[in-house]
Amino acid sequence: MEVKLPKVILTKLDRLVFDQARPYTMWPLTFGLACCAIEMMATGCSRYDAFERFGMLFRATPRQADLMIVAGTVTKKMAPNVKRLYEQMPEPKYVIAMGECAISGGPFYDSYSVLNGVDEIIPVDVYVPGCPPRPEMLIDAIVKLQRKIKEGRIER
Amino acid sequence: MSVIQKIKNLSHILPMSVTFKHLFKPPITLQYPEERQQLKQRYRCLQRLDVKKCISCGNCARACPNGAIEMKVVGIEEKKVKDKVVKKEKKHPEVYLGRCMYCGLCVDACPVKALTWRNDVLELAEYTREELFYPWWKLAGYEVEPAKGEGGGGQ
Amino acid sequence: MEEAKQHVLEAEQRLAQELAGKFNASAEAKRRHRVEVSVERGSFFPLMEHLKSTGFDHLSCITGVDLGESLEAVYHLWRQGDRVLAEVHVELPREQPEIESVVSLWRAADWHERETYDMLGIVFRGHPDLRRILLPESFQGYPLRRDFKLNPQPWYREGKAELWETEVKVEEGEAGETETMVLNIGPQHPSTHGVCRLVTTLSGETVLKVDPVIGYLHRGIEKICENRTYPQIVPLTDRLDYISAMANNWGYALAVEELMGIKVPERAEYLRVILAELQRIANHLMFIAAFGADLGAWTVMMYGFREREMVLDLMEQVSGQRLLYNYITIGGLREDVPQGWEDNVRIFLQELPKRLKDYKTYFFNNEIFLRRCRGVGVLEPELAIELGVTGPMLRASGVPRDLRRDEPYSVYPKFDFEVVTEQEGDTLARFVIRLREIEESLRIIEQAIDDLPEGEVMAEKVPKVIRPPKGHAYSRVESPKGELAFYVVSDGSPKPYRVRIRSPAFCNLSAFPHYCTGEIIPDMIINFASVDIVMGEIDR
Amino acid sequence: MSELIWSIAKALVGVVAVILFLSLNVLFLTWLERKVIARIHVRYGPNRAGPFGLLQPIADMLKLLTKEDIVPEKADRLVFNLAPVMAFLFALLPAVTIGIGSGLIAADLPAGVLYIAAVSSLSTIAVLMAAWGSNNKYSLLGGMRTAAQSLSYEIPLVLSMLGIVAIVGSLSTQDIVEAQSSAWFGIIPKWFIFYQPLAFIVFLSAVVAEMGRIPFDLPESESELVAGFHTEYSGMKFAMFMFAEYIHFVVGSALLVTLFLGGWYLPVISPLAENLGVLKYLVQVAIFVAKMYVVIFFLMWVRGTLTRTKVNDMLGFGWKGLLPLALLNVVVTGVVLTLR
Repeated sequence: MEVKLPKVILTKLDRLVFDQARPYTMWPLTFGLACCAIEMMATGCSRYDAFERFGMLFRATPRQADLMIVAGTVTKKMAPNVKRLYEQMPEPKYVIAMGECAISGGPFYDSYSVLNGVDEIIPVDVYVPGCPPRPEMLIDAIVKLQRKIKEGRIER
Repeated sequence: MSVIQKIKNLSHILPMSVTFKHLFKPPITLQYPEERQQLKQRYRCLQRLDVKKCISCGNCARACPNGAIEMKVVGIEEKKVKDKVVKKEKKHPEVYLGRCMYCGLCVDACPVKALTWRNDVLELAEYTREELFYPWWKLAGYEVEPAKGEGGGGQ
Repeated sequence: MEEAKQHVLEAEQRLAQELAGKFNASAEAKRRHRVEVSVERGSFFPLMEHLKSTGFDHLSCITGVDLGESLEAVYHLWRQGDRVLAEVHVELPREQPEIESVVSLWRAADWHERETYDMLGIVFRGHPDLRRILLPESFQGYPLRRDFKLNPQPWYREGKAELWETEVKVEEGEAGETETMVLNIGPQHPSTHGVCRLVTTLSGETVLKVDPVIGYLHRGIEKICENRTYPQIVPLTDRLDYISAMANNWGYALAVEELMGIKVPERAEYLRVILAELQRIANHLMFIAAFGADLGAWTVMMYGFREREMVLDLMEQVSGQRLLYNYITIGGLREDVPQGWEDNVRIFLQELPKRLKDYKTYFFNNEIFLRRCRGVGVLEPELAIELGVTGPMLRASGVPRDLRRDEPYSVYPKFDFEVVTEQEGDTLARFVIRLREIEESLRIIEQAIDDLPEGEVMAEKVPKVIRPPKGHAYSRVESPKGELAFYVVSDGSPKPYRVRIRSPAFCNLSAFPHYCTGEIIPDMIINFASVDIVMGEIDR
Repeated sequence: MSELIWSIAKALVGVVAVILFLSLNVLFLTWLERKVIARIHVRYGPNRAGPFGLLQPIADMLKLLTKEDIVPEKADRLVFNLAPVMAFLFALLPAVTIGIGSGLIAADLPAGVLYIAAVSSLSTIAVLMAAWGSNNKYSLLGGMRTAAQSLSYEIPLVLSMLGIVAIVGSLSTQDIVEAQSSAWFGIIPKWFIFYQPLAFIVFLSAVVAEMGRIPFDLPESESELVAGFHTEYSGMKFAMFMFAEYIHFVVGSALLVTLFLGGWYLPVISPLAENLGVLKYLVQVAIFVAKMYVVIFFLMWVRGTLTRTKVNDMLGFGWKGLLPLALLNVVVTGVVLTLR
């Protein structure tokens, strides 16, 4: 389905049209690892309703997802799977590292089985501190990611 | 089970009525970026440092289970003890928010209550890991690092 | 009350004498229904056989401890009849840490022994399937031995992370040869509630065999605990069962308080009960929500979470956090509840039953829902006890066991509540029992909030640096998921020597493969959902 | 010669009109569904993209258009790529015989109902192709479920239409609507839902199953099979499946309106509109669309309420519940018609 157009026009089109549309339909992957996943679910539920309001639909399969919210501790046993899920997602794709564990290993920073931050295996666009972050903080991260996409600052 | 109950169950009329009732209730959603809820008094989101009170004891760094607090030297303090001038390093905590788990042990450990919790910040998300370092001047509420000697740096 | 206690103590003393005479073991009855037995390796198995035949039908936990010179295996057994907990210690030489497996006596020992082997390298002779459970097979060393050191990482780390080889080899039949298909459900799957992986052998849609592969969230909390001081461990316990963090805090605090002999003030005890029961409500609401999501009814999930938010608001008012509180601490509570909190709880107590009425209307007049749950995944009571199942899951099979009543801790004896049971033992029963437990919890909170005494919330004796005397304590609480126990060994230093966590979901999950075969996939999925697992607690 | 050109042009206009009508409705539906479900959940639903989030479907389309198109390495490329296109085309086929006003129909086939019954099962093939081509176990299970489901529900679906066909004596959808366009006492419409309540229930259940919506959304049940047959599809191909699904939704609702709810006829209003000339058609279309949206809203409400059935329950309900009922309905209708 590739449309063959000169690259200049394509990038312009990308900037002007698609980058304005994309922030409103970032479909996240149904992917929870630990504690933060519960707050992620709470964010999606009626009280905050962050995902639907921003046009995000949870997709269970990575093929249809655009956004991966790494919610929880990434262990060394799980890391290859996280990487693989990320690779299975089609471009353009975004990553939010939610919570301390995903940022730096958090409370388990000296453990023998925990990865010190998910950015060691996949590139991260926005980091949300918190253990777990409040739903508002996650929404704030989504807003910041939207801004980043609109301004075309996603490099990949 | 009676036949009537069975038919009632099969028609799903009662579950449908429950959802129908909810259809006309006002949404309970809090539209966050526009609306903000009153955060709870005890909510912990970011430490606040009172530089005037801090005595550089380092209890907070020792109490932290995550090693997220590091005492950074900010200047030399001169003290007069029995007619002698003792030079002492002045240290303030630096918090790495990317590792803090908001358990509150550092604040509990502070003997002079120089470290307290703020409960009004929600916009903490950052684009890079480095921005999650909160040096003492950020914790104390300065926008940029103040010059030496200012704000308790090294009087 | 006192009489009953005396009766229990007598039974314990009798048992201690009997064991000491028969098996060349040193046994003594200790405080709070404990009988401690130390036994030589030679007479270990006959002793266990004897215990089994005298009614110790529940294997609570198997713990391995590295004593330095030698290793030690600790077994906790429970007899419902006269409510005695037996603690069997066996010392094993470090060079050859081998011991007979007790899987033939208690099938619940299966996963416990695998974990002990995984973490400490104790070999259980006669175990049917002794392989690593939490760590991958390629892992070198035994993390919970004392000579295994953690290496804290700096704040930034250069270079690539080391990744573990985690592919599980799955024997798949040759094409055309067999009719079966192996389906990997998880570790990323919408209905595994985290990162559990079910290696399922299917014939068409019928499940022939399920092998849960866990450890994808193994964070080594038990090892980290050895490197933290006692108060620093409290926030870590939050992260075990993150849906019911209060119960975890409490279980750990109880163990340390037992070690130190701290008496918690009355007001703190009442508040702990209120908080734990609120937590139970939150947990069960979350269960209902997740169950609804697994059934494809997102509406139920939304409603469940909506109600749960009310509990979270109450929790946040007292502790300042929504999910992981670090509120119940050693010696009491971190601080007193804020002014007017009791009134907020009362409002909640009035509001929730109204919402629950909607739930009942929704679920019990819903033919599709009833048909999906009724008769699915029947767990017989005998099998349930043998597999070490606890909590609502056991009570749904008609076994009235509840630690709040059987081994009363805190001020639970003062309250009038019922241990709810259901007879069917199927998924529907496991669902209904949670709804009924919510109502029971509401009753307890109502009583507790009315009698809430004034006073301090922190014991006076608690020192700044907590150094419990040498010894060990095993404390059990009824967490929303079942029997949660902490076994804490102290060597007198400010850091614990060993912390062992007996998590209810771990044992409940270990029972799952034994009763779900022969079902079709949708049945297995909701059966799995009805176990109510949290991976943080299972993998630790 | 000119006659041929004329008929081709007419057909083309008809097809374009059908596609336009469906596309607009589908785009609107994706938005409406999310909104309605959100309100059942006591929340707002999409409200960022444009006013009330109305631009949401367009943003979704734009995004899906530009997503990377992944074909799994082990997939059967031809089958895998062909499946979404076929799903899309097969979903369009039954739409051409549904009229939204008297004469406003792309192709008024004399055997319209029969044609619908025949084509609507074609989409199963596309789903099976997708399931097989993906070379994914979840897809395969989803595909097998789809096949079983549409086989079991096709028969009651057709049988329930039989009673109406017997009453009307014609297979054309236009004739069926005409037969319903009168009323007792000018108020109570003579819709077939009143003549054939049993058939209505059977048809409603069967058509929901054919659409693959809750409670019969087993082929793509999220909690069991991740995403069923379209687990491996991304970007535009996934969009085509999604589009096909919603077209099924629209067509099924439209069919329900045509067969049982009197099509574009509404008592009191329709007789008044007869004298309005060309505007008459506008009123007809409005009535039809309004009715269709009532049905659609009902189905959304069902989706917001019910849980998913089990595979064996679903098959049992089809064969042991709906099929005997449909047969009974045919027999009763036959007896009554003979006696009259």
